[in-house]
Amino acid sequence: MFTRTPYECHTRLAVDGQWHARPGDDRWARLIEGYRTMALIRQFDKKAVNLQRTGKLGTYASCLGAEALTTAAGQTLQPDDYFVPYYRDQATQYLRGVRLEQILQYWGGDERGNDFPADAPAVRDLPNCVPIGTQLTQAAGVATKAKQRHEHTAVLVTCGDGATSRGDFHETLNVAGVWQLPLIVLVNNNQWAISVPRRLQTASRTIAQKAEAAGIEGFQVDGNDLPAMLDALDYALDRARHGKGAILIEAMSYRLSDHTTADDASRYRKASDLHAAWQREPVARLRQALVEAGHWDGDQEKAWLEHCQRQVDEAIDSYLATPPAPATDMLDYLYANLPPALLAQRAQLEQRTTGGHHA
Amino acid sequence: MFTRTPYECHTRLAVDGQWHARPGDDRWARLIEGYRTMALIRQFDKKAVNLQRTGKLGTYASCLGAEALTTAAGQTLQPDDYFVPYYRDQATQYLRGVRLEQILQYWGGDERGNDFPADAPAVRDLPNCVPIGTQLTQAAGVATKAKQRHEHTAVLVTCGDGATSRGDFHETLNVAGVWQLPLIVLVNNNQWAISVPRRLQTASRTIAQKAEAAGIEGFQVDGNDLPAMLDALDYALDRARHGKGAILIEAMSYRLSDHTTADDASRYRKASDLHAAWQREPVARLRQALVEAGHWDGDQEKAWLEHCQRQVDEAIDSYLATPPAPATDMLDYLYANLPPALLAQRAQLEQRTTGGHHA
Amino acid sequence: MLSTHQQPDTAIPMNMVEAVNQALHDAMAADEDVVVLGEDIATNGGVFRATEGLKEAFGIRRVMDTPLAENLIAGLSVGMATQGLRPVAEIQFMGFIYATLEQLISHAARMRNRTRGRLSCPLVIRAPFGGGIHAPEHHSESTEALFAQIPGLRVVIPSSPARTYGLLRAAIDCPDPVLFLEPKRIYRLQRLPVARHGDPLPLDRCFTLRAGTDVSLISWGAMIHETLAAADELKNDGISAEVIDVATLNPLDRETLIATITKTGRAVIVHEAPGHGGFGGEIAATLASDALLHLRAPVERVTGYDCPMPYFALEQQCMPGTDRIVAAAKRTLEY
Amino acid sequence: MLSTHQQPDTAIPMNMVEAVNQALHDAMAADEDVVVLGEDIATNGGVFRATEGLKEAFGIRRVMDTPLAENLIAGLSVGMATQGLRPVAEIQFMGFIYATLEQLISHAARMRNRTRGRLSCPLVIRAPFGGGIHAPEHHSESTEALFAQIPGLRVVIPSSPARTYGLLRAAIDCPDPVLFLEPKRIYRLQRLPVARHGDPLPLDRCFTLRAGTDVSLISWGAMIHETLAAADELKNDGISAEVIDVATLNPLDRETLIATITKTGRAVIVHEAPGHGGFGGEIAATLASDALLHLRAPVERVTGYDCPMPYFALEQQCMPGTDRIVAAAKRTLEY
Ligand SMILES: Cc1ncc(C[n+]2csc(CCOP(=O)(O)OP(=O)(O)O)c2C)c(N)n1
Ligand SMILES: Cc1ncc(C[n+]2csc(CCOP(=O)(O)OP(=O)(O)O)c2C)c(N)n1
Ligand SMILES: [Mg+2]
Ligand SMILES: [Mg+2]
Repeated sequence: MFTRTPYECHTRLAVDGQWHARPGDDRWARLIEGYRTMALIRQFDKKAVNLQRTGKLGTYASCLGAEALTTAAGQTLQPDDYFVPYYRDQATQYLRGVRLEQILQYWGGDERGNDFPADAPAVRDLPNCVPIGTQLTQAAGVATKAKQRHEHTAVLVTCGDGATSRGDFHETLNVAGVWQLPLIVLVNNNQWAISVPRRLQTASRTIAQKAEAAGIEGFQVDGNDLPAMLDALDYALDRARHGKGAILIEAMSYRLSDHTTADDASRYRKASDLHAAWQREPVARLRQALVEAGHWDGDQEKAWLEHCQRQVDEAIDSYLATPPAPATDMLDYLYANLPPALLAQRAQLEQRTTGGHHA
Repeated sequence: MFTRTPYECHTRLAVDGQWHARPGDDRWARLIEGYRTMALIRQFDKKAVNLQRTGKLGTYASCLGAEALTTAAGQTLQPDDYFVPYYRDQATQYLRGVRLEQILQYWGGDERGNDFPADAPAVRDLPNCVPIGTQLTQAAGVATKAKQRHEHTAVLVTCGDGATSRGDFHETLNVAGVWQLPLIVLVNNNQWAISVPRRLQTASRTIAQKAEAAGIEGFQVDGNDLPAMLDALDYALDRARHGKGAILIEAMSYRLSDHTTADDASRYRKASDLHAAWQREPVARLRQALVEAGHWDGDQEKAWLEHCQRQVDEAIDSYLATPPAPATDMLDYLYANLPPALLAQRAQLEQRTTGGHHA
Repeated sequence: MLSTHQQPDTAIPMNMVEAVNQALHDAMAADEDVVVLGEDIATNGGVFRATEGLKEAFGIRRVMDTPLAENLIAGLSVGMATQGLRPVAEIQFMGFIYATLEQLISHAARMRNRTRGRLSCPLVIRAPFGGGIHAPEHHSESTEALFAQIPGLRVVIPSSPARTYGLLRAAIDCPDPVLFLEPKRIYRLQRLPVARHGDPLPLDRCFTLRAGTDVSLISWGAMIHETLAAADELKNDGISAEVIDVATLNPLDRETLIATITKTGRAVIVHEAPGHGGFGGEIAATLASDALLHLRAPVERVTGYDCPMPYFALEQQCMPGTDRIVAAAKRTLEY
Repeated sequence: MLSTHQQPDTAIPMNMVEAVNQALHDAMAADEDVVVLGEDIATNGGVFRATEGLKEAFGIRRVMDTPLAENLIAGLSVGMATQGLRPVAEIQFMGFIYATLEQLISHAARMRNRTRGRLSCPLVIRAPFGGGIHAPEHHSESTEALFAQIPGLRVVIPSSPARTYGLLRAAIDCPDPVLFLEPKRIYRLQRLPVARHGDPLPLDRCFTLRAGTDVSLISWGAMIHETLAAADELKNDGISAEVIDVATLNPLDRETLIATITKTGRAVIVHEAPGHGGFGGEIAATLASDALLHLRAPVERVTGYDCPMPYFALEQQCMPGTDRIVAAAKRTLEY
């Protein structure tokens, strides 16, 4: 169905939105849904950056350029699969049922952003992971549980190209191979780890080829190409759910933003590189392809963008209107039951932060 | 000159000591020297195990079965190269100028065993490494220094098959690749990590193929075969010394002993497997080959074994006769200069352990 | 002081490592979510035989030999624990536990907190620790203080077969992550009756092993035995020592510690780890702030010297012996 | 108290991160064995710009962007240090330092000891630490106590530009491994004169920042500033506070600490890290044993709560403020 090799990048859409191979009729609905999500997340992301600039959000990691691969992840995961994200997976989290205001809460310095809704597929997903690579071994643990229980589920874990340098990456692929875990490791190879370019991160020709060390399958796919990503993840997750073992997927993308709002990428990368990368960016490319095939038009675009605007604004309003959590939360959720040793601290904290006594 | 692939094991000697390809005339002296070392170390090892059994040594890790690959390492390293060992490299350490009695001291619980002679090539080598895999990143640091100084030297680091599962292994190969370090990673694949067989350690077909993840060269060689090991290490070290980058070598061997004297391998491995492995063992194989070629005979063997006996006994006598180190050594070598904060402790320790006062 | 509601009729004699093994067997039988993982723990039954027979009894899906990677073992455990399993991981020796710290600090101990209770992390990491068995380098550490300061991570150290069984069962049942450190020097010291199905022991209480009035000897782990021996010697000299087994370093049972000092006015804290930055400091600080007026003498700390545990030829010189404990106790009385 | 033999004529105003940068420049210029490595430190000059300009001045053989792996950074540094280089590694945030612990504990801090002086390990690990800059999760930790208890590892924490410069130069010159923790909240607090080529500062002495007679305020790092502010407030109330910057947690300058308590009889120890198991415990324990008779009130510890640093919306509630320090000082006086 599609080429899967570590050395060649599976692509469906040319950079100008021309189809290498047109999808069947039954595929358009999913692509349109995917496009809608990508457009929504792009708006969300832009507004989140602005919120940070106006002091209403903390440091924020933009997902600009990652819309296709993260949306594909959300579209291909089943509700009972497991998702173990890193911090650029806003689209996937959204599709897993994490509310946009929660994503803002998280970056706004509020742990409640990790308390995903009880009725969402995300309810068992792990929270964002900031220490690079540490989510990988955890995902192997989640997959061990899935296998142990004979579930027909898959675990998807993501990380960046930088993360592949950490030992965790190797330890995870290795155990996934030897235990035949239902684990898919999806690398968002956006070419940069903050200021360090991919070529200074590793001498391997591709990241996909690192699968060889663990004796598992690995292949490369165009991460700016939603249909190609859907191919890849459908294939991989399905295999995992059927007990056929772990796969490493390298999704080729480009970090179109600064690393985070605390970063200034112009210090270390050329404007011309960034400009070239914009030519390959996923949202416009997919829109082109849909328009070209007669499945999307200017009116639909306008209406959808207006909808996105409203939806994002509502999320922002809701985020900004949420009263702060009580300071005592920092102790109350640490242990299942507050140990007696912490009672006095809790009382002090409560008194200091509410300024009064409670019954 | 010799086949180097991750998937086929380079061999020179058949298991019965027949030559696949006979060496040139100028090669025999080195092989005979190698044989002598291998025979010596085998005797040494046996006596060390006995010393442990009679309570005169602590837990000891035997190198039975590792004689060829460790001797080859010692023979191919130049004095100004660097060696970063793990704990089964008695032969290499010996050839680097570590005295046999120091090896006993180390296993006898005395740090002075790591204080290698100032005039030995080993003087800058790292000491034995017990925490599995941690020597690897250090070796990359040593290689960085060698490269930084434009030295024409190589760094050889060893580890076991079990160690390849640790993230350190991956991080080391990766940085060696990207920085083109003069680093050779030699894996003593003796098929076991204590009780865990190689197949439960990793799903990769070979360990050599793990080089692919780092974009460096990797190949497999028969670790029971001294001439094959010499080929491999001559090639690899020479390349490294000439700035041509890092190599992973998987030496196929078998741990003929228990893991250490604290272990009982009969709990987890079949007698028949061990028996089969003895058929491939390196010392007899090389003796066969030398005898066969007319370069060794029964008289030489007898004389050499007697020599070994004397040399080992002398080392043991010297080890047993060494007075214990002063207890204050535990503080005196911790910092370059004893911090004032430790003066009182040192005085207490001195008084308690010598029972008296010093001026 | 703690009364353990154990039924003596079911008590059978066990040493400490047998008590670990029995607790694992019983916990796995009682709850199929309990799984065991580590290096050499399945086929080999663990290098100390703590997991012997588990693979045979519960199969390799619940008793897993892992690849050799401690960071992996920790991460696997975190992942499993967030999804409802109760992993009990063995780290072969405490000297090899440091690679687990990132997962423990940044994830295990925080999972419940950072998800505001959505996920939890009920894992147990077991590791043998301490010196005195003539082991090679890195096999004799006591670095419990590293862990005792991690908020959200419980740190538990037993000192007898019965407490080993009761505390390990409690640790496995506990919804919080627990580091369970086993003083290997006394693994096989003596066989004592252990009630298999008694109540689990509390994870935040000291055990008062001996009541006394003149001086409080406070310790944990293997050092409890030198401490009890010191109490015996002191008794011969007419000095009544109270012996407290701290047993849980986090959370710490400050009440019992303050109560004993309120009574005796004198404290000797004993541990194998170096004094500087050791956990004895936390206890001494607690006494100095919360029981200052009751202190009749400076708090004494009898500890290892401020150096890594020496290779075994010198290790006895580094570890506190009964004589040092007795001398310190007498200093508090002569003050 | 310490007199720093600096020549005011060469002093130029710098903030703390500029002082780090200047010290690195000067150390690299003075000794070609000094190399710098870490993530984003070369081309980008470090995420806090602490290494800015080094690559341009000294080239990529001495200023190395590493692959993203902290354990690797530590191991590389150990290897280099054993062979005569003087690596100064940056860990981007203290929250990502835990992967270095195995190398630091098992190797760096022991290399000299286990080789009986044959090899040594003169590395420096620098890391920004502490809260208060509204950073994401894991970017605001203060886990200095983890490190301060590792025998053989020096732990140094500056609190002003001049001490940053002088202590970092001394750390780089030091033949022992040093963890150098930089309180990032005050990286850019103020520009103060720094004498570039003054004598390096001692690595095992407290700094007495203000002399006083009624109570001793003992702290380190960013908290020094709240502590000085508290001393000001107390002064307004007629209370004379002595302010001690501990600066080096290992080895610890017990003499100065005991001397100040001998004088004032009262101590308030202030740190951002949780109290339980925090380094304040070691200091309080020292005072309780070596200065007991001088204590006129219980030793107070003003610290973060016993939880991980909350995400930034609540972090200010967790960090000790001036008000808590003042209140604690008054409690010691009203005792
Ligand atoms: C263990 C650890 N080290 C360092 C950091 C600081 N840091 C945050 S993101 C980042 C780069 C990550 O690059 P990559 O994995 O490629 O992901 P990307 O941000 O490009 O999506 C670094 C070094 C961290 N968060 N965790
Ligand atoms: C980090 C670490 N974990 C665990 C151990 C305990 N241990 C000692 S040797 C060993 C097996 C090593 O196997 P391998 O790397 O194959 O080397 P071999 O002993 O077979 O030569 C283990 C698990 C250790 N020393 N260090
Ligand atoms: Mg990246
Ligand atoms: Mg092995």
